[in-house]
Amino acid sequence: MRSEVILETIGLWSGYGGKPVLQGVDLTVREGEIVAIIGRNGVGKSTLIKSLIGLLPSDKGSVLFRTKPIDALAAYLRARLGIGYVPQGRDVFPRMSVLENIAVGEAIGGTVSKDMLTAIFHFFPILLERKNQLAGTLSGGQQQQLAIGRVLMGAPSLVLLDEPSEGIQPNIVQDIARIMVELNRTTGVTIVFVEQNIDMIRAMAQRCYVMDKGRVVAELTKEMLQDRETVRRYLSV
Amino acid sequence: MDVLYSAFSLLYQSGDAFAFLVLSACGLAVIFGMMGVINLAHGEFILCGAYVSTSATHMGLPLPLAIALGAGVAGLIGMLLERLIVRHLYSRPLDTIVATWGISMIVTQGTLIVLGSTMQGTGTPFGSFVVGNYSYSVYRIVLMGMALATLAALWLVFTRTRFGVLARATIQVPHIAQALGVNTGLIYSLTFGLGAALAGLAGGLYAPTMTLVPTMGSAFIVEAFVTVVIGGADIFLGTAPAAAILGVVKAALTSWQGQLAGQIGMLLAVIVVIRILPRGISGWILKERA
Amino acid sequence: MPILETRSLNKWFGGLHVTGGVDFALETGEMHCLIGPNGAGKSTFFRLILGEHLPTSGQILYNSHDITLAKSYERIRRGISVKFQVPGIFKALSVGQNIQIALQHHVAPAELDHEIDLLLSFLNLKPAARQLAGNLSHGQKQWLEIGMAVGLKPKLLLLDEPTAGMTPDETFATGEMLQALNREGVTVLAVEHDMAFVRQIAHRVTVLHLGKIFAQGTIDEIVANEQVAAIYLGEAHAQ
Amino acid sequence: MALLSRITSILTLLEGPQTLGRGRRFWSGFALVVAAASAYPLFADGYDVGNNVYFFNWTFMALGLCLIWGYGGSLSFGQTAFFGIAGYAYGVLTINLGDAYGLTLFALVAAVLISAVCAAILGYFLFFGRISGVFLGIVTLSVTLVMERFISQTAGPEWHIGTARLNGFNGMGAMPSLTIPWPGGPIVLFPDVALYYVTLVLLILVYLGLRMLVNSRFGNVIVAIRENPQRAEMLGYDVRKYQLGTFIIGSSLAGLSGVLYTSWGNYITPASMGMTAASLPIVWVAVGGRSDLTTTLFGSFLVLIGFQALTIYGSQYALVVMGALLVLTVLVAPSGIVASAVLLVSKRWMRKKPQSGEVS
Amino acid sequence: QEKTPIKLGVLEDQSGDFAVATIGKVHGIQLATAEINAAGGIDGRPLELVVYDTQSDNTRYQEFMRRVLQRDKVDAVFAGFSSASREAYRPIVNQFDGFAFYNNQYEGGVCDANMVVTGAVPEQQFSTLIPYMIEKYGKKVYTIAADYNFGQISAEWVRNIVKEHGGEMVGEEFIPLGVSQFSQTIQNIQTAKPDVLVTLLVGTAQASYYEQAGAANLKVPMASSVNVGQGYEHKRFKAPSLANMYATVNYIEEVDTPASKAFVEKWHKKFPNEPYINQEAENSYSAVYLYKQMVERAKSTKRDDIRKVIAQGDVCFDAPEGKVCIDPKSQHMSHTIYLAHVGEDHTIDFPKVWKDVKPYWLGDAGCDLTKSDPSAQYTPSNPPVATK
Ligand SMILES: Nc1ncnc2c1ncn2[C@@H]1O[C@H](COP(=O)(O)OP(=O)(O)OP(=O)(O)O)[C@@H](O)[C@H]1O
Ligand SMILES: Nc1ncnc2c1ncn2[C@@H]1O[C@H](COP(=O)(O)OP(=O)(O)OP(=O)(O)O)[C@@H](O)[C@H]1O
Ligand SMILES: [Mg+2]
Ligand SMILES: [Mg+2]
Repeated sequence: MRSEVILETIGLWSGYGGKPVLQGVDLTVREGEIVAIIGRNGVGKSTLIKSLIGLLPSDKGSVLFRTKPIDALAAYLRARLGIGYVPQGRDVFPRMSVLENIAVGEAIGGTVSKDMLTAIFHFFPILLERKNQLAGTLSGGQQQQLAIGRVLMGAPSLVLLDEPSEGIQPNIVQDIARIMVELNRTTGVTIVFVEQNIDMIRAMAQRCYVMDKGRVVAELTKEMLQDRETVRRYLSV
Repeated sequence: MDVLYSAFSLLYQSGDAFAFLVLSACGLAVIFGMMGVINLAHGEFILCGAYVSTSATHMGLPLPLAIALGAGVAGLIGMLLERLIVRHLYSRPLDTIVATWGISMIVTQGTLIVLGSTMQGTGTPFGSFVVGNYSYSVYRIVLMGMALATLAALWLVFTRTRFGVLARATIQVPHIAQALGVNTGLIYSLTFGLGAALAGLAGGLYAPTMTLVPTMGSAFIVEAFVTVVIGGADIFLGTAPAAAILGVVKAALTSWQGQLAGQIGMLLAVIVVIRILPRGISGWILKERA
Repeated sequence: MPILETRSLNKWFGGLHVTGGVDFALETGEMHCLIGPNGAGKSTFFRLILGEHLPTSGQILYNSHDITLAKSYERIRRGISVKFQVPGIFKALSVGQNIQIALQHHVAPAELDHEIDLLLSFLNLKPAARQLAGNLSHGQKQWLEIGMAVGLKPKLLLLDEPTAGMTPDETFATGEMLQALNREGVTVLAVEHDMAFVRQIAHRVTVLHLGKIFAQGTIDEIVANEQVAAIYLGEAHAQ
Repeated sequence: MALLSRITSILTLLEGPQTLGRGRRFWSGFALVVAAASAYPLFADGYDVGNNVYFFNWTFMALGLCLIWGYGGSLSFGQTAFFGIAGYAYGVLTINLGDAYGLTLFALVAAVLISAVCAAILGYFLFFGRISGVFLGIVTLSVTLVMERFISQTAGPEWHIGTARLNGFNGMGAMPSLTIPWPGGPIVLFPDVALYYVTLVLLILVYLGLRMLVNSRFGNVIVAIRENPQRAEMLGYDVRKYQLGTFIIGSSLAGLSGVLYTSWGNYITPASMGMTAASLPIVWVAVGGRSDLTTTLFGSFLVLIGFQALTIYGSQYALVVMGALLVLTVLVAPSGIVASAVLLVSKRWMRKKPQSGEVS
Repeated sequence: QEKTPIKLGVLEDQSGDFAVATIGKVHGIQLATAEINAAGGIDGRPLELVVYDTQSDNTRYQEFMRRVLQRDKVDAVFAGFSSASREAYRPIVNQFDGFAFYNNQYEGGVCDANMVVTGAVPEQQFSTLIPYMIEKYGKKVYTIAADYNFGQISAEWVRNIVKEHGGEMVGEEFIPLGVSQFSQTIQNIQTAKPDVLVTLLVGTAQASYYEQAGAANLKVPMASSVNVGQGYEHKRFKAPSLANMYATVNYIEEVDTPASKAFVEKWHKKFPNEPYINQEAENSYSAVYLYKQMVERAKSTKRDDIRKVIAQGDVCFDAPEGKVCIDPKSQHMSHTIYLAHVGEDHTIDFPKVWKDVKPYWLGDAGCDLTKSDPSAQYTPSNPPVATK
């Protein structure tokens, strides 16, 4: 199955205040794939994700979405192309209710479907239970679920997840992995996620890029992902 | 009958103070409450509304249209200033104090240079009416009505429209809102513009009743700040009750001990309320609700 | 003798009963893990111990002193220290200064620089010593906060998800560090969702669910508990 | 020996992570500036000397605000309240006590203490009530406005303390200048060379003292509280006490400004506590660069001189230009003009080994 | 060969709150200076003005008073609108032994040899106004006054004069500066039902009173010593909000004498955009001519020499308002006081004129600058202790 390339970076450089963090990242993601990005703390995984969504301007190189360069687009325009983003550290809107948080997510697609809301509440029942609580007072794991639910509301075609399992209880980690895989199968959504949790990587990823010092240093195939020890080794490159 | 008359008089006085506080504060509440920007140029947006509407009236525009025009122009100028200046300062809210202070100086003195030291008033429309021993101005009743209407309109905008949700999201975590597809730049401009337009509206509404000079904005600004502080960050939960409470306090103290007592009483109320409710009335309501 | 004890500790948020009469005892010198579903009330339990929230009812004893109403900083001075779930660091200060502020309590000025160096190399943050803490990556911030908590030389160390965002190897290293501290006499209470880590360090595990103690025991007992599997661990761990 | 090492360890606090400038180059620059300032009256005319004393007077208030706001992170809009309290206290005391026997110096100390006590009372309510951020600014603003309104209406003869009439809006005058008792007849400190040196020495002492304060453990803690009060508390510091301490010190410096100003012009007015006056310290500090004592000091000085010069030469456009400068500064030099200039220059110096992202 | 110029410092508020009433003062000085210079200066020496904008800010007065005296070394200074600004600069004038003209109506009482006051004082305006009003409209008087020295001391004068003339105070209310909303005050006045309302409102915010009272149909005859003559409210507000206002002024541009008409004409020729020529503008204009005369007669610009001339008691000038003279005891000025009456359409007529009204109070109370210089400000409730 060789489908269209949905996301591609060519020699991407980016960083903060003149200090380069990404130093020529090349990667390619095809429509409908689930790709993991792994690497130690501080190698630039989050920086990469932020450059993809456009919160960080790229200094050199290029980001292509469906073969069109999107470097010049502001983040909100990229989002409107159908790219969803779940940040590391959740960043829910603290003084807004759960429902209102989810409502903001609608901005991406523009078309609001009641079904999607029902689906989200089905995946994450706690959100329904707490729908009027201020998001800032949710527990850490609840916030993470909200952040994921929020992004799904816009029915994106590509989702960028930055450490989605962080702070989530084990069985829900498994649930999230299952949900994402199921969504991927049913809606064809492409998923790129940064992760440290071996089980989550193995449960979700079809392919995996390994980063070190701002570069992609290895790529793990589906077969290599079968082996827990291999993944473990690469996680600590 | 006398009881009714004095009840009406108390209602009228409190309502009058209430209207002044609400109309002064709304624009500030939007800009400060929503965006966290301390806008020291608030008074100058009021000035803008007042001058534009008065000039328009002099040119023959009917008063309601002239006032709307004043609000509109103030709003547009607000959006412009947001684009040019305020936009760059959201990450440093306290620096906005300096920037807006600068804007305020430019506008006040610029008005003096360009338009002279004063502008001729248009006179208050609608005449007066008598209840019991007192005669009252009809226009003040209109002002009270406008204060209520403004509150209602704002409430609708911020709770019943998508704009309200997106505006609050943008202000709380701007980069995430952006990454979720919200045109945060536009939202900021619109919110700031709305605040400025509300200030302009206050200016337009009060212009017929006041001296028109380049420094007239300062007559509003203390009251506006006090109301917003007592109200807390949320406009509807805060500003309206704060204005109501302060209106009564002020009217009562003024009729009892004169204007100075009214003024000082109001400022002391700030300190007392803040001591009891550090996050204002709305902070208290929200906490109770959560 | 327990270093920390709570007696029917209750906390309500409005109509939400978040901590429901918790009777909990932490033995001195113990390494104890607190696990439980999201929203079980683990972080809230920590905040109660630290005085960030005051309990609706109940008592907290530390070394047999009643500290239920003590101010947070008083509790810290008695020897408690904490790493929060969301990293709390001094963003606009350098990494070195962050550590300094934690150390200056009890380290003589002459030794301060040396001690800071030691701790930083231990945290793998030496190269970032002069960088602003706010510019660290998420994982590095976690390390820094652990460093500050450890730097206080506490008797009781509270850690809320210390290894979130760490790779398995780093997680393991963190575990070893904690074990070393524990050998020096530090009591550790950690909230974690990473069972490998829990298995590595915990002498005892407490499961919190809906604000109440749901189960308590060794990690093997807990993992074997089907109810815990149902509410929390899911199938992967229920071997 | 122990004493010596004690002293050196205190002196090392003169530089540290919380202050810009260290090492030989900085201190020789400092010595140069001090020398130039000391030599200045030899070359300048009486007007310039007196005028500079006037500028010096305000910088204490700016330094105080720099401490409270820049270092402590609490925006106080109420420096002028303490300025006014101390100014009036000085007036009341000296009018009643006279200027013999160094009583004006006693009045100076007493007036500053009075403002410190007032700051302690207000600060207690603020910080122990956990008010912070913008609200702190607005409450302190309200306080100074209340003071202004109140004093403004004390015109009547019933408003007097001893023989000193408060005199309402018109302001209180006729208090003696600071006077140093001297064997050959007391030295009256008119805005002149003598006062220049006294004020300069005070300024240098306060500046160096504050440098040591912010680089001390206390300083570390107050910047930590600015960054993250919760974390600071969780490191065992009583946040409120540190905030209160900072507030008292900063406000007393405003008080010192108030006394010096009152003595300088033999006059104090409620307008010194009004809205405009209250905003000015914030403007000075923000424009200079609030994150550092040195930039604040030079920045305030520059703004004061610049605004006065503009008023002299700018005719009716002065206020417009001032406003535009403020806006531009905030936009172009976010950390203040002086701080930005220093950074720019030091970048030039450091070009060989670029170290962006690090704090110097 | 040019003779060295005589330098005059001018410190007036050309921006900020007070600008409305004070820009004209600078123009008045400039007009007089231009005329004098065109006519050959003072003893052949041209006048040179050093003008600073004090921005309605007391501290600017302090800065610039030092500057004009110490740096610019001016021979005399023309300075100040608000009493606070005068009090701010007075210690500095004293310290440098300067010579300052305060060309402004005020609450009175400044007994200071370094000062000449050309503005009107309460006794000049109230001893004329109040009896007239009581006689014409009735005995019940209500005062609203700005809540500061000027307002309070003026109100005290009103109170005393009302009592002297058998009137009765039925209310007195002080309004903080900057207050712009008057509903409650209007109602209080309606409750008291006065025959005469004395309005001593200061500043642009307080002037809003008239519009609001008009809108509430409050029709009590009004009397004022500040309004109309200073802030020309009748020009700025739409008729008829100031209708039936009586103000005692020592000059306004409507004064209908040949001298005044000529004055207004030459003024507008030089400053075509001037919104209004108020009494302070005229005072400032006259002050320059008075200074010219003093210097010419003293043949010196030294203050001591000039004061010897003043002490002769005949320094007078035919001002646009009529003849004015400096009183040697208090160094204040006599005035022609016009009773200006504002009509329904805001036109002005003058039902009464008092000639040569003296600033008597200070001298009577014991201030005699020819003998001693206390450099103080007194009030009726705090008079000078008579010189021994
Ligand atoms: N805002 C910032 N300003 C300056 N430098 C930054 C900033 N954010 C991150 N960095 C630096 O960029 C590098 C990469 O950070 P990034 O957040 O991308 O790491 P990461 O791979 O996501 O790590 P983690 O697993 O800890 O989240 C780090 O060295 C970090 O110090
Ligand atoms: N201030 C508050 N107001 C209202 N509800 C709150 C507040 N703080 C916490 N809660 C609620 O209390 C419950 C417990 O939260 P807590 O943060 O203690 O959970 P946790 O066990 O730490 O979960 P996680 O593993 O997800 O971090 C949650 O349901 C949360 O929504
Ligand atoms: Mg990351
Ligand atoms: Mg938690």
